[in-house]
Amino acid sequence: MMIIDWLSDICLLLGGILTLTGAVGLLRLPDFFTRLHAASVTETLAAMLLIIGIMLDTGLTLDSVKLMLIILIMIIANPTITHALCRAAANGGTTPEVEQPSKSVTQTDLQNSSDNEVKTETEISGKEAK
Amino acid sequence: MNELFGHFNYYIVVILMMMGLYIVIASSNLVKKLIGLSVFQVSVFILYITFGKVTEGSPPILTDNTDVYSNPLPHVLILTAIVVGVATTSVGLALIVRIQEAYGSIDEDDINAMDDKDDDHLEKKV
Amino acid sequence: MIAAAVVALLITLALTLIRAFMGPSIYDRILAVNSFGTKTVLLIVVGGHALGWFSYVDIALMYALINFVGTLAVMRFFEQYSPDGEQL
Amino acid sequence: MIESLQLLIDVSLLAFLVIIVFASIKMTDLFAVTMLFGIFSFVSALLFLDLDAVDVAFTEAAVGAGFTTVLMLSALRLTQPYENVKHRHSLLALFIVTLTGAALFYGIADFPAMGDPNAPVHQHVAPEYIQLTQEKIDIPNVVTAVLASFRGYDTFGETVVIFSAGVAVMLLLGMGQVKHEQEPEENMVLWVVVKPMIPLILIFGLYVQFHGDFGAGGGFQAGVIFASGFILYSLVFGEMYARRVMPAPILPRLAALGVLIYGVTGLISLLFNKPFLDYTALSSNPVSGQHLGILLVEAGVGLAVFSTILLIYYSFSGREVNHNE
Repeated sequence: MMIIDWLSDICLLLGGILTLTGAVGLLRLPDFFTRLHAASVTETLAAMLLIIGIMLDTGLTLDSVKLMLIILIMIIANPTITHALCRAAANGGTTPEVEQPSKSVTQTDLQNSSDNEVKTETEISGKEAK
Repeated sequence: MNELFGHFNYYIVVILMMMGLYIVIASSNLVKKLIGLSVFQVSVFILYITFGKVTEGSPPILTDNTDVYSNPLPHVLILTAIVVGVATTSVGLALIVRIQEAYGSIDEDDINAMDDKDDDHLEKKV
Repeated sequence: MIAAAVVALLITLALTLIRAFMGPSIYDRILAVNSFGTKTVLLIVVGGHALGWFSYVDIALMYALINFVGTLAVMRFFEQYSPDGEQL
Repeated sequence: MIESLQLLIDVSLLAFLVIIVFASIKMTDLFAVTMLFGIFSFVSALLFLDLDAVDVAFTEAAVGAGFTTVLMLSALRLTQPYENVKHRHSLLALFIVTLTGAALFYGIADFPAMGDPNAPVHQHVAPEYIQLTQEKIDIPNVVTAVLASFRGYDTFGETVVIFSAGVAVMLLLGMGQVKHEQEPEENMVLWVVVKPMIPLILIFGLYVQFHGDFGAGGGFQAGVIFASGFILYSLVFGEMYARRVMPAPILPRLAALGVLIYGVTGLISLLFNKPFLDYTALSSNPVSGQHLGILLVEAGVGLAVFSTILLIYYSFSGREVNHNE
């Protein structure tokens, strides 16, 4: 009994932290696609964790079966919406906002000009990760 | 704590209601007016439901656990009012669509200007 | 811990709302609205369990379905409109 | 603990509502305003849930957040999605609004505090309804009992209003036709995901319809949920197919049938020398008569609401964009 309570608390805590992270990402990240990424990835996992936390607390009743159904719907619906939204945005002319290659080439030129192709790519991905 | 917030809901309801009224009066776009009207409507719903709330009461669905229930009557009134509200909103939107097709605009000032122009034409002819 | 989760969800709702207001493009707004709907479902589940709301699971289930339909509808209508409304 | 959590949710939701409306006053992009209004409905439905009004929350979420958004968007498709900011009469409006608001604020001071069990509202008919529901009708959901039995006459009026609103929209806009080029693009992911979702929504609608005696739900909510299943189908697979499944000309007839079921249920009791809509006439046992009456009436309401909502949707979405400059 104790273990189940603990598990439920851990799930709720993790879920709460994840939703907050997702919301901060949604608010702070620079362009639409990164925001979409931040929101959708955390959303699905946070939803699962929070609802599983509640399920552990309710025990095996009709309610927990319905909660299972909600998880199922969310697991299917959220990525679908993300996909459709991403596609609609790409079709509608929104392009990912990456740093222009020319700009980073000049930066790498100052340091080392031998393999700027590779450097540009790593630098872009590094900027994205921040 | 509860004494402090005893009238909080009512004050917010009035603020919402007045914001809805402001949209209805200030905006000349007909769709926006309708949205303002809907905001007004929802604030009235919240007012009614707040009336129906009883402290430590449970929803008006009979169980063996409790004897204190919130008032079911406002719930009934508002439940039907919501559906009727959306039906009337749709009639309003249909009228707006017809206005758009007839005048080419859904801006009240533009429409009034066009009407005045037509009236002037008629008077000149007479 | 449930109270902490409720507070976290309320803060999340507020942050999502800010994105819905700012959202430079219409897609940002759609994303924020959909995300807001999902968080609402979670708030109903967590808050409903904490406060003992009656039959909160049914309502959460319906919210999840309606949110899906609503977001798809917004995208569909925007798709239909976009040839004319470039500025959006 | 629980009290303060409830208060926290209440206060923050109300704050959200005010912020949303304030933001939408300033926006000129009507698409964005419509979406904000969808959020507004979601939040107010949550608030209803927090204030113990389960059935109302159900209805507001299905109607306000789901259908109203679809309706407003399809109206925007036929009109312009922008507001002209130049045409605003802010000062006059501000004056009127401040004056009215001040008067209302003054009036509110006399209201009993929220949740006061001794407030006048709770003294008159509500205790009787709860008492009589236990004694005479014997179903757990008092809201359904009051809606369908005690105030059945009222609800009949509401159903007729909804029906006539549907007819009015049909007369104004016609039932619409669908052109082939309007169909949505092929999107396999959406098709695969939505296909199993639609029967789920329809079954859930039926559950809400028939579970209304015991928990939250009833004809009004079920009708809207059922209609949104069809709306989802037409959004994803194309309205041509939706119209093949549920042809538009049938819908006004179905709506009329729903109102008719309600009316005839009332008339039957007249035949047995009982007042209109007195369901005790329907069976030898008064309590089971009430059960049967509520079931029939809710079915009538569900049918009428479903077909009216779908009819309104068809009328808007099937109309051609026709800008007469």
